[in-house]
Amino acid sequence: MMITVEIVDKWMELFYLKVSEQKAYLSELDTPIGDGDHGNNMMRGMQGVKDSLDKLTKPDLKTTFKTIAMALISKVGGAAGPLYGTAFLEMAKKCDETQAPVELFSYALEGIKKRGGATVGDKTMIDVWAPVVDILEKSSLSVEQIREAANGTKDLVAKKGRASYLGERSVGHLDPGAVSSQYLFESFIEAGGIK
Amino acid sequence: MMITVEIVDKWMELFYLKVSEQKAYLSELDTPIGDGDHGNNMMRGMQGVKDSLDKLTKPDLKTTFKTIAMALISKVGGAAGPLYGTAFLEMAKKCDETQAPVELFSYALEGIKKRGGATVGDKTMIDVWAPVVDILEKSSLSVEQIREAANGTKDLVAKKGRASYLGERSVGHLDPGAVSSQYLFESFIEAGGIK
Amino acid sequence: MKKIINNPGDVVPEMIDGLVRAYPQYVKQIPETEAVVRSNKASMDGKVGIVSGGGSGHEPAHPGFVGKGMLSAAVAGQVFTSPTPDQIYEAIKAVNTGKGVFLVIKNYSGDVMNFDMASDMAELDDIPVKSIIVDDDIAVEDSLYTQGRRGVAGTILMHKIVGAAADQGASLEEIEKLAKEVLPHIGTIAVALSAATVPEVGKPGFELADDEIEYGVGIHSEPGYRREKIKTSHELVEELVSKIDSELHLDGSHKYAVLVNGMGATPLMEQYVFSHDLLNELAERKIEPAFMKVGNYMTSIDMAGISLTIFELVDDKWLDYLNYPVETIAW
Amino acid sequence: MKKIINNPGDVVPEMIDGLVRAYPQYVKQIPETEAVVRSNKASMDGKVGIVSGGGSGHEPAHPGFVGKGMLSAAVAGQVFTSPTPDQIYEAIKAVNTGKGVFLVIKNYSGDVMNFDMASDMAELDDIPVKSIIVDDDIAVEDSLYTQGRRGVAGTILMHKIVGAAADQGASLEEIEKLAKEVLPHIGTIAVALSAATVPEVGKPGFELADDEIEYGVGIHSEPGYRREKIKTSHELVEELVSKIDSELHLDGSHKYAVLVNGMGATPLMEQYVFSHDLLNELAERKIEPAFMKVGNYMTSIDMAGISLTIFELVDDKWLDYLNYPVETIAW
Ligand SMILES: Nc1ncnc2c1ncn2[C@@H]1O[C@H](COP(=O)(O)OP(=O)(O)O)[C@@H](O)[C@H]1O
Ligand SMILES: Nc1ncnc2c1ncn2[C@@H]1O[C@H](COP(=O)(O)OP(=O)(O)O)[C@@H](O)[C@H]1O
Ligand SMILES: [Mg+2]
Ligand SMILES: [Mg+2]
Ligand SMILES: [Mg+2]
Ligand SMILES: [Mg+2]
Repeated sequence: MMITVEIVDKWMELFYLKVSEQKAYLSELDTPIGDGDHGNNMMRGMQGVKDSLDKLTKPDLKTTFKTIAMALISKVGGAAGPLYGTAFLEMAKKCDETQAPVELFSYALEGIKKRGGATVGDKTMIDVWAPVVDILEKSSLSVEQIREAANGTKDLVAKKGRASYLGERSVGHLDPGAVSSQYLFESFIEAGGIK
Repeated sequence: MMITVEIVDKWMELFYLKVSEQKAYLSELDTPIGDGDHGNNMMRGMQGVKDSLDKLTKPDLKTTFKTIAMALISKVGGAAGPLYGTAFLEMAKKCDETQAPVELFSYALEGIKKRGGATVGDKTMIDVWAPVVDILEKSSLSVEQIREAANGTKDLVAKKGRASYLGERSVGHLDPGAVSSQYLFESFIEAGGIK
Repeated sequence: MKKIINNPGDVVPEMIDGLVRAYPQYVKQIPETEAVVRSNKASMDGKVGIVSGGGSGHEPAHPGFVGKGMLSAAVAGQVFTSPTPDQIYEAIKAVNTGKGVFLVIKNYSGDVMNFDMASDMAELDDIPVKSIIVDDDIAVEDSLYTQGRRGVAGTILMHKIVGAAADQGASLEEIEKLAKEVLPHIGTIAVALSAATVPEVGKPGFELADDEIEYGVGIHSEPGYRREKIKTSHELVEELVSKIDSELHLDGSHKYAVLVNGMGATPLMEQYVFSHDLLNELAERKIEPAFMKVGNYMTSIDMAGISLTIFELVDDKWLDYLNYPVETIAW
Repeated sequence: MKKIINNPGDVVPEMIDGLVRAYPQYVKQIPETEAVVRSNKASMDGKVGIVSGGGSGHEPAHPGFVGKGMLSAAVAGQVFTSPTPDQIYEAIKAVNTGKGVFLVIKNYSGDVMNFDMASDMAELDDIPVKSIIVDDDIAVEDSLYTQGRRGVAGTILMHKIVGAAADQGASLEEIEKLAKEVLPHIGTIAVALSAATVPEVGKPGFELADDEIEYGVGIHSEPGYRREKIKTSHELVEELVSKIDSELHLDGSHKYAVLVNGMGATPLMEQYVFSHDLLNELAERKIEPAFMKVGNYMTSIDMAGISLTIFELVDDKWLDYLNYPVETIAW
């Protein structure tokens, strides 16, 4: 399965809907170990993505990815903006070379790691992105696997982002960015991104 | 009955005790129609009076009145300080001429009126001082008469002082300065100031 | 009551001590008083002294406005209680350099009487003293037969005007004349979201429900003219401006200075949002302020709320006075 | 939540609008952004530009510190949310006069990443950009393997230092060197009496009982290191000073600057009482601050509390920089 403009459009549409539905929940997750704005941030970003994509007429894949990246970068702010933005920017850079999800997501993950300096196990969105890439390298990807990855952040001690100020006290809480990333990949599956 | 240094000493001692006992009540009266400090103000003042009088050795009446006045003026502040202070300053000025309570109180009352620009019926301490002088001009003075005067301020609309900002809404509340004046004259009777 | 204090009875002396020691370049304490005077003594030479003050709890007023170009001294009373005449008298003596002393008094019976007694004392020393009684709070009905209006945040503008004139060498008579001319052109009105808690009292001066506000409250939690459900900033602005309008008769062809004043617990965030709505409201009346300030200037301890002061600049010189440089902690 | 606002989502643009229109003599808005830049353009000519900013809710930080001698521009994000790179990039372009631009960033992952992306963009335009990441909050354990320490009120002192150096003609490299030298000598720690309420959230970031305080909270209601019953000002000072002491090793033979910073809802009355106790505590260690400021500089919306910043003045020039005159709304 190769990523196409149609899949990306559908993907963003579904992700937009999930973020709208879960906005309050994402902010709630961000309250005990963050500053309670992750839902608002993602909603602002996805509204921007929707508005920008709506303005495009027959864009190619690269333009689509770049448009998403720029909308996220210029609307989200906070930590999530540059991270999701960088992810899509990296995919824009590489999508002429390859349209394979696993390869694009892998470039995106490298971008996220570089941008934020975090690594696997730091209780961030990386703890969903990294397993997703790992799984895709070997086989297909299921909603259950994604959820399992996101839920796994509950037991971790935060090392990066606001939650890290809590140290050990961050254990027992889901990472909000991991959960929004879970929605992102669930939407990707629903959009038909995985064969 | 003429006022003597001994009577004034006793008078101030008793007034000090009454103010100590009723400090919270006086401030409470000052809350709905003022700023809730009348008890604290009077306590600060009477503490000052006590401390200053304790330092005097064999003072004459004039020195005693002046000492009380200066202590009140320099310790109370607010509206009550200059008013009570002026009252005792006027008595100091005139006590060489006369030691009759009615005459001294009458001079004090004129001082209060001049200092504050209020008159009878404005719901102030004057509504105790004026009846006290009136009564003494005709006969003796009883605790009941003093209390009646103070209670009478309940029905008045405040025209001067902080309570005046409330206008009609000041009706139904006792004037705190009238009540502290009630204590002042009650103490005077208890000190043996009235034959 | 949750406050960063020690003994509630020690708040005033401790606060004054903290202030003068934090800012020795601007102010020093007059020994054995709670009055502060300019550190820059030379700046007072040959000039009329300007003394103000009142009860504490309005910080940075009044000690924060002491310095070259503004007040010469400020006297701090107990919380919400006028200072005593002996302290005011000490301040008068400390700033008199032979040109006389001008007192800026807020219209409360306590303040008026205590400052009066202090000027009586100063006159016995042959120090010429004149004064203005500021009564800018238009929430209260004006009347000769009552206490009249309260002095509130507009007082700060009076300090600035007379302070600048004094620094420029105006005589005591000229300053009195100026103050009298300025006074009727200043109008202030407030809205409160919560009342102040006097440390020695320990509970708020009045209670407002979680969704209630009160228009027209004074800076000592004096009651206002109406209580209602919380409104948007835009609606609050409409109410307050219309009240001031009916008093000052706002006119697009005139010049105005504007002071948006936080009452103590209201953050600048809200004060700037309020300013945004205010400037829109004024623009609809073709008014663009010639001078504006936003911040905590005349507070009411930890009251939440805002007061709005509008000052018609009838004389262009008044604008120069407002812009005249000062050396103070808080202007 | 009782606040003087309109739509909670409009707080930031309305606040910035109110601010720039109230103070056109100091700042103007960069079109289509929530960034403000000096009105006095000439003051930036031939100088390194200084840009700071971050999430809103810390007013007067950061726009209140824009002006000759301090920041060249400030970028305001959503409440408690870092601004986006495009806005920061616009600010960089607006202040670059050919000498390059220096960024003062508070150490939050969002701020660091967004400012980083903005400097990447600027570098594509051949604008030289350098930066300092301020991490003065000693409440948090310092570690290379985590996010490290937060940037809080000490950031204001960094603004002042690099702003003065830039105004005096320092090069971008000199400013970077200066900022790096200064940074380890600034330590801040806070105590909270209540948490901030983000308008779009509508309830406080955490709950403290009526008699509880929390030491070490951050400026976005990040949790602190200990909760306990309310203490006297004197005891709070002891705790905070001893924490800073164990970090900066206070020494009577060194020079210090001190910033007592109100978090938004704590009145100056309490800040001055705290200062009184602080100055006594420092005097016991034979320290009399060479420079001190007390007031609301880096707030956390309507949080009640105080932060204490101590800055060791290792170089006498640093004191000159702190005293160097500026033209800003809020310094
Ligand atoms: N350095 C980092 N690397 C990767 N992810 C990060 C990093 N810092 C934060 N995150 C992610 O960002 C999420 C928080 O995003 P958000 O709440 O929108 O931003 P902010 O923390 O600025 O309020 C976290 O839950 C985490 O997943
Ligand atoms: N102009 C006045 N003339 C006479 N009495 C007055 C006047 N103003 C106030 N008072 C008296 O002072 C009392 C209030 O005193 P206090 O609470 O100590 O001062 P403040 O009002 O300054 O807080 C009032 O209850 C009233 O009796
Ligand atoms: Mg967040
Ligand atoms: Mg009173
Ligand atoms: Mg009082
Ligand atoms: Mg955030």
